[in-house]
Amino acid sequence: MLAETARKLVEGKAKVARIRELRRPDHPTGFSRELFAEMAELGFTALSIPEDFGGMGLGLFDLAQILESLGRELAPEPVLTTAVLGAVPLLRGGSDDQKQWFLPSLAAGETVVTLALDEAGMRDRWFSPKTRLERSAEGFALSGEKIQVADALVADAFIVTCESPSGLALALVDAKAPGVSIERQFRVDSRAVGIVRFDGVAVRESDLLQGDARAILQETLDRAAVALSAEMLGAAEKAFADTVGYLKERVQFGVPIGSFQALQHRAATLYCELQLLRSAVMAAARAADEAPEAFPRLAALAKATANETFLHVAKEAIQMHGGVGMTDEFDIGFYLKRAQAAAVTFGDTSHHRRRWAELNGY
Amino acid sequence: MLAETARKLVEGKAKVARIRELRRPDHPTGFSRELFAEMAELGFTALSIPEDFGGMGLGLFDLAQILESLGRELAPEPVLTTAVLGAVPLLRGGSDDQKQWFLPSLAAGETVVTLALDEAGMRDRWFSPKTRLERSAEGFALSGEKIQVADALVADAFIVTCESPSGLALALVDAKAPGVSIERQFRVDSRAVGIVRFDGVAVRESDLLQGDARAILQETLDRAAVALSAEMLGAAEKAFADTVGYLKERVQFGVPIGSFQALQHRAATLYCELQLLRSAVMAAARAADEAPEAFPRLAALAKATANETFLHVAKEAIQMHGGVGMTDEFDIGFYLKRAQAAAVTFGDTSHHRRRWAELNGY
Amino acid sequence: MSDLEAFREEVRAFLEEHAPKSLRGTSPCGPFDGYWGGKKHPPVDPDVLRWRDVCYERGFTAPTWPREYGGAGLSRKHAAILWEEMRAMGLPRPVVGFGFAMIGPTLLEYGSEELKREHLPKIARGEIRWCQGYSEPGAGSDLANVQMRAERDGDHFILNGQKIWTSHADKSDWIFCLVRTNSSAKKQQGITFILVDMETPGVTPRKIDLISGSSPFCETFFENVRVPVRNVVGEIDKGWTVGKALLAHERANIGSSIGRMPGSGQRELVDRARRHLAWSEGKIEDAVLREQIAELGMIEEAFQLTLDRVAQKAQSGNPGSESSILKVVATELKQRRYELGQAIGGLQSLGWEGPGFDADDLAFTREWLRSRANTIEGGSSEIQRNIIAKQVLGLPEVK
Amino acid sequence: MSDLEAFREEVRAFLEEHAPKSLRGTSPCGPFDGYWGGKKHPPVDPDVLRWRDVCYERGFTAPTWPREYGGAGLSRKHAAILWEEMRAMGLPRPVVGFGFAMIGPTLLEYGSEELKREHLPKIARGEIRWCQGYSEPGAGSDLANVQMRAERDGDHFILNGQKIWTSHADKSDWIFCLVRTNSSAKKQQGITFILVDMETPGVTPRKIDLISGSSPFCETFFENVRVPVRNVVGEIDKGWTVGKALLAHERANIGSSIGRMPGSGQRELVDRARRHLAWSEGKIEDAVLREQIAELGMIEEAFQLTLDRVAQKAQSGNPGSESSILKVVATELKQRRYELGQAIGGLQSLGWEGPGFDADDLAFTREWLRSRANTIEGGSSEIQRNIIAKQVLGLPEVK
Repeated sequence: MLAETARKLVEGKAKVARIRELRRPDHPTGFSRELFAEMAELGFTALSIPEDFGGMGLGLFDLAQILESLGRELAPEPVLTTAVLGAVPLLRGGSDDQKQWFLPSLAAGETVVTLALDEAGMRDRWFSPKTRLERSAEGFALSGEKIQVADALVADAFIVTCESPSGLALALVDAKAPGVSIERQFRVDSRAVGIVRFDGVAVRESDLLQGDARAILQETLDRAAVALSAEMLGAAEKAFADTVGYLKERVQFGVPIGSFQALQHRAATLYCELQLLRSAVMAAARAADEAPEAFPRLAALAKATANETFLHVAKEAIQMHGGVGMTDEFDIGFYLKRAQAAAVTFGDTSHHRRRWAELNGY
Repeated sequence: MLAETARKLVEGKAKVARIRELRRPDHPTGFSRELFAEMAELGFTALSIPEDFGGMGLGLFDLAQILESLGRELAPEPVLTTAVLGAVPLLRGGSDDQKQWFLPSLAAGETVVTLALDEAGMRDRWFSPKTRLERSAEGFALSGEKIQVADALVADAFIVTCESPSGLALALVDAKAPGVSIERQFRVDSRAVGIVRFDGVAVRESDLLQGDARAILQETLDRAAVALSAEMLGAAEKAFADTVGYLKERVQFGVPIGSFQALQHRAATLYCELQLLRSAVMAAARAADEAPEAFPRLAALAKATANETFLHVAKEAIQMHGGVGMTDEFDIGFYLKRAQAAAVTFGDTSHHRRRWAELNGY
Repeated sequence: MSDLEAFREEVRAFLEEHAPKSLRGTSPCGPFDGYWGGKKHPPVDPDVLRWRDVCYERGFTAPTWPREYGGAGLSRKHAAILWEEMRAMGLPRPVVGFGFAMIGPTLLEYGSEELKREHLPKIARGEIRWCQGYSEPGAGSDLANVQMRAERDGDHFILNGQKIWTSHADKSDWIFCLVRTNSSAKKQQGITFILVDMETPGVTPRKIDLISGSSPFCETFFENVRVPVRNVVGEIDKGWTVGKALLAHERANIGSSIGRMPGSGQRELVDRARRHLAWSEGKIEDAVLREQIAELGMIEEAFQLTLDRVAQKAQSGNPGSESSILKVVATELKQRRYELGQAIGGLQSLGWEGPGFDADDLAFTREWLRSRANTIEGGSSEIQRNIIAKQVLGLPEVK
Repeated sequence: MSDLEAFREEVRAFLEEHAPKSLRGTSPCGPFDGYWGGKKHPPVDPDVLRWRDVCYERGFTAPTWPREYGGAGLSRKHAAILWEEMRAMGLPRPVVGFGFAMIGPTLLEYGSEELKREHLPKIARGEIRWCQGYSEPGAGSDLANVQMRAERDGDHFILNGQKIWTSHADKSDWIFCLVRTNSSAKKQQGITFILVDMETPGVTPRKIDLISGSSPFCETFFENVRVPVRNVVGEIDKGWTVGKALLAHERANIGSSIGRMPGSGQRELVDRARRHLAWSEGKIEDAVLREQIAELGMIEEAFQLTLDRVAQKAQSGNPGSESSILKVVATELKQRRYELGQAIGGLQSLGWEGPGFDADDLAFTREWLRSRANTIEGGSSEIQRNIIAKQVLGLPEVK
């Protein structure tokens, strides 16, 4: 139901073509505030937050379907950011105060909390950040630089992975705190990510998430990987559908190019890959809610499959569109750009294969 | 010239179909003694042995062309064995006596000397054999077990890689020496390889090859890899040519199946790969004679390319032949079997890629 | 308690009481693992026959078939529970074979009442073993290019020609064939689907050796074979419709038979890696091979999840074009798995027989070779991709 | 001393004396790296013009062309020595561009004496820059589907229509076009190859942005453009023959321009690995990426060896169907190389502009995207595979 609503919403108001507007360097957010408000009103941000905190108490399976719909048109509104990168660590490690403060307003789409995760040269060594949390007179001081932080420009607070005297820690830092500076980055997929610098930012003990930071981070990453995979599934399916449509309509040598067997076989191969991807994403999302012991393995499966399939589809989509597919006037190129960006976010294929091997005991 | 002669010889007397005869468990040698004698008479075994020792003094480039011709019909006669596995270590490390004794008769095709190289579980760690050469009253005693030794059944002597008190050594051992036992193995490609066991075989100091054993072994392996690549090139080209012929002649749905674009494109891809393989093999063989500094790198290139291309061609050849390609009555299956065997002999693809990376400084 | 839960209880009680102890834990309960039946079957363990009999009694050898034909009249969901419970106890299906997977469902859909009554109970009891007479030497993927002639002679047809890839023809009692009854009609027309008793004079099967060695395949020759007209399934000259429906059953079986053992392909590769590769700290040292195993392991899992998804979607009805997707993915995955297994095995992957190779390696070599046929038989990958392109994606006919 | 050796000495002496010091060591001497000439060229370093002049004097800007058209009348072997020696000194070719690579050779083969005398010397001196008017929006790979009309009006044609992918049209002085002079004839007939001065009223180029950003490509619109009939190359209505010959020159250039710098692709990947990956003991730690670099490095080397082999085989004559092989391999290799480079770059591979990305990464992103066009432009990989299948392998026409 909600997924259908989401699909209608993006098809009505958020076709991929709007990226040409959103990507302009002077665009303040890189997404549409109005549309995000509408999404929040429809419940997209509240969906997976417990009812106690003003949410709808549904699981990742339902969220994944929303994200899949948004992914079809590459909608950059920060639904994944708030519902996963912000909400999951808070739900798992937030104090009662933090939960009460943040979760209802995340659910309402009024606040954006994001994860300040990646660092230059870090690759997938997320559990060994260079960002340091050191003892200071008032508690702690946080110093370091995070890159490509999702929705950094609009974030109200960051959950920052850092190395504390007692190991990995997750610090919740207000975006306006003294010592925090944010710089917009321009990425190939036009998502408005940013560099976030922490220069001796004061952090209190109570700002740190509680519990096993490694476990919280791992679960956040797994859920983020599956959520992103769902977005990628939608995007890959849409790029494929557009390409099949083009194959039927584009005439060369007097026939639709879709009548060429070499292209037919390649399209059939992509279709098979998309079926496997859909199965993997749905199973992983469902496992998050119902089969926690299988979830990490299935998360690796979903993301690795999404990486490979979306990139393959996007490359073939351009090739099958021919010259026009290469022009900025056509939309299909946006899918290739997004495929690459998504493929290296929350773990590339190699990362997830290694993790899969480890979880399967070899 | 000689290559042309070799091609005519195999096409006239040694079509691949004879493997059904040679593979019988009671066949004494696994190849044709008569044909090998004829090959020797034509100079195939003498070709790359220096004139001082009764050879023709030509290089690997010329030998490669002979082997390519033999490869087209998967001829198993021990030309590569004598001209490379036997002759190269003797030329590089043999004493004057050993050279005088063996090389002229290798050139004449009267003697077979082979390399006892591989051991169970060794994979490509050829420089760390488990076969041991230990001091004894009379000199040394050799103990160990070698597997899949090429032409073990007909060998007059073995060059055995072994670990001596002073490191890697190459021992020349008479096949009839007490303590040597040979057992035939039955391999998928019907080549008559064997297990050779050394049970405290007496070895004199003068039986050991002189000089840097590692360097001699490496050069032998590089040359063997290129020689085998040449054989694989011929085999792959023949399997491909047979397949293209079949595509033209086999009619389904009322048209030759070669008119289906999906098959055309795959055939075109194979053809491109074969062009690269030919270039790599020719360049490597030429470098052995003319550019020793480039040779190891090019040897890795030739073998890795041969492994990938021959297997790819052989698999597609079966697929394009359809059901009949799977029957033992058709010859095309022999190429797949040989492709797999050749691909894991003298270094698989991964081995040569790692070696290439190392030689290129990364 | 729902009806399904009640049925599960009932099945458990039945199995607990009747399943021979000696058969428990011996089998994955797949549609082709177990007792194939037929008159030429060599003597078997009496427990196998006892198991067959108790199941047949309850209609459990062919649970979805109507009771009057030897089945139990169960829904697909009920049948799934039955197989699940047998699998949980490691029991084989009581009888297996092409009778259940192919000709049975086809007879139910297209057969005359007479044919159903004659053949279905014998299949259900494993009395009669069936094989398939579709392919011909000149036809290959072009299955409709049927050349085997059937000429009318009163209430008989006289069959002349040759079928190929007739699996287990040498062990079968009956064969279902596509034959040409009208050669002036267009290709797909003029084909008739007919059942032939292999004891009829003039039917001669001959075994085919494959590149992987001996095989269940045969060529079957037909020389003036007299077959009653009443053995036709569906209408004369309209057999292609019947034949195609059966193909969809075949494809679905090929796809699902590969997916029956979750993770088993990956386990096999990891076992092989354990025997042939260096490990350290619980990991395969060779990072390249390790990631390649993971890559295929993931495809396998995604494929199995797809099987589940298709099964849920299609709880009723015939397998559709999904079967083409499953067939392509399953067979190409299997080939890649054997190729990787060969790479892991190194020189030990080359064994054909005799000394220096262990039994696992020898079997693996043969299976590697055999796997090359998977993308050819049962409709080649090329044919399946044509079907997907046209029937699923709606791409236009090749001009 | 052989004639060739003597020529090499002569070239060395010439270069030593005349090549401006400031240009030495600056360029790989490729057919598209250097001074493109033309009337719209922005002002350049006077040394570039001096270098052009001394070379033109000797016929060395277009060494294989006959002397009377501004060349030196050298054989291909002699010309190869000239380029080799320039490359050895890191000198750019004195003038580069489509005039040399495409229209020049085509005029030599098909042009009237008048056209040769008019155009070739200007190309050789870099006075006039050329662009290509082949593709049209509706045509794509079906190049012969030319819709742009040319109607006869006395001794002129009136051109109306649109060309696309006219690289550098905005910087060019002349354009060579395929136009339709007869629309009742079959597709490949009725096409005429004609030369158009871009200053003629009614010719309007417009730049095209690609997914990789701004590009040299343009659309070029023709509205009632009057072109003298004497500008036709070859015969009226027989331009497809001329056009195809030119395509073979284009393909050969695309293939060989990628192969000009042995090992450069691998070096670029290794450099990228040096900046983005962990190393230990002189090796890339990630064994998977390391083998992937080696895999592509090997294809690159084998491709370069193939280029050499083709060059040796075809010392004379036009590039044949080999060019299709080279084009497919070179462009697909290049795409894989950029894909691998992106995998090596990780998050740093996503830079478009601005902070957080260095110049190398930003350029790499654009080149990665740009590389997707390589298998489309200049005859797509699909078209090249059709050519290989039919012309090299002799497979039958698709029915």
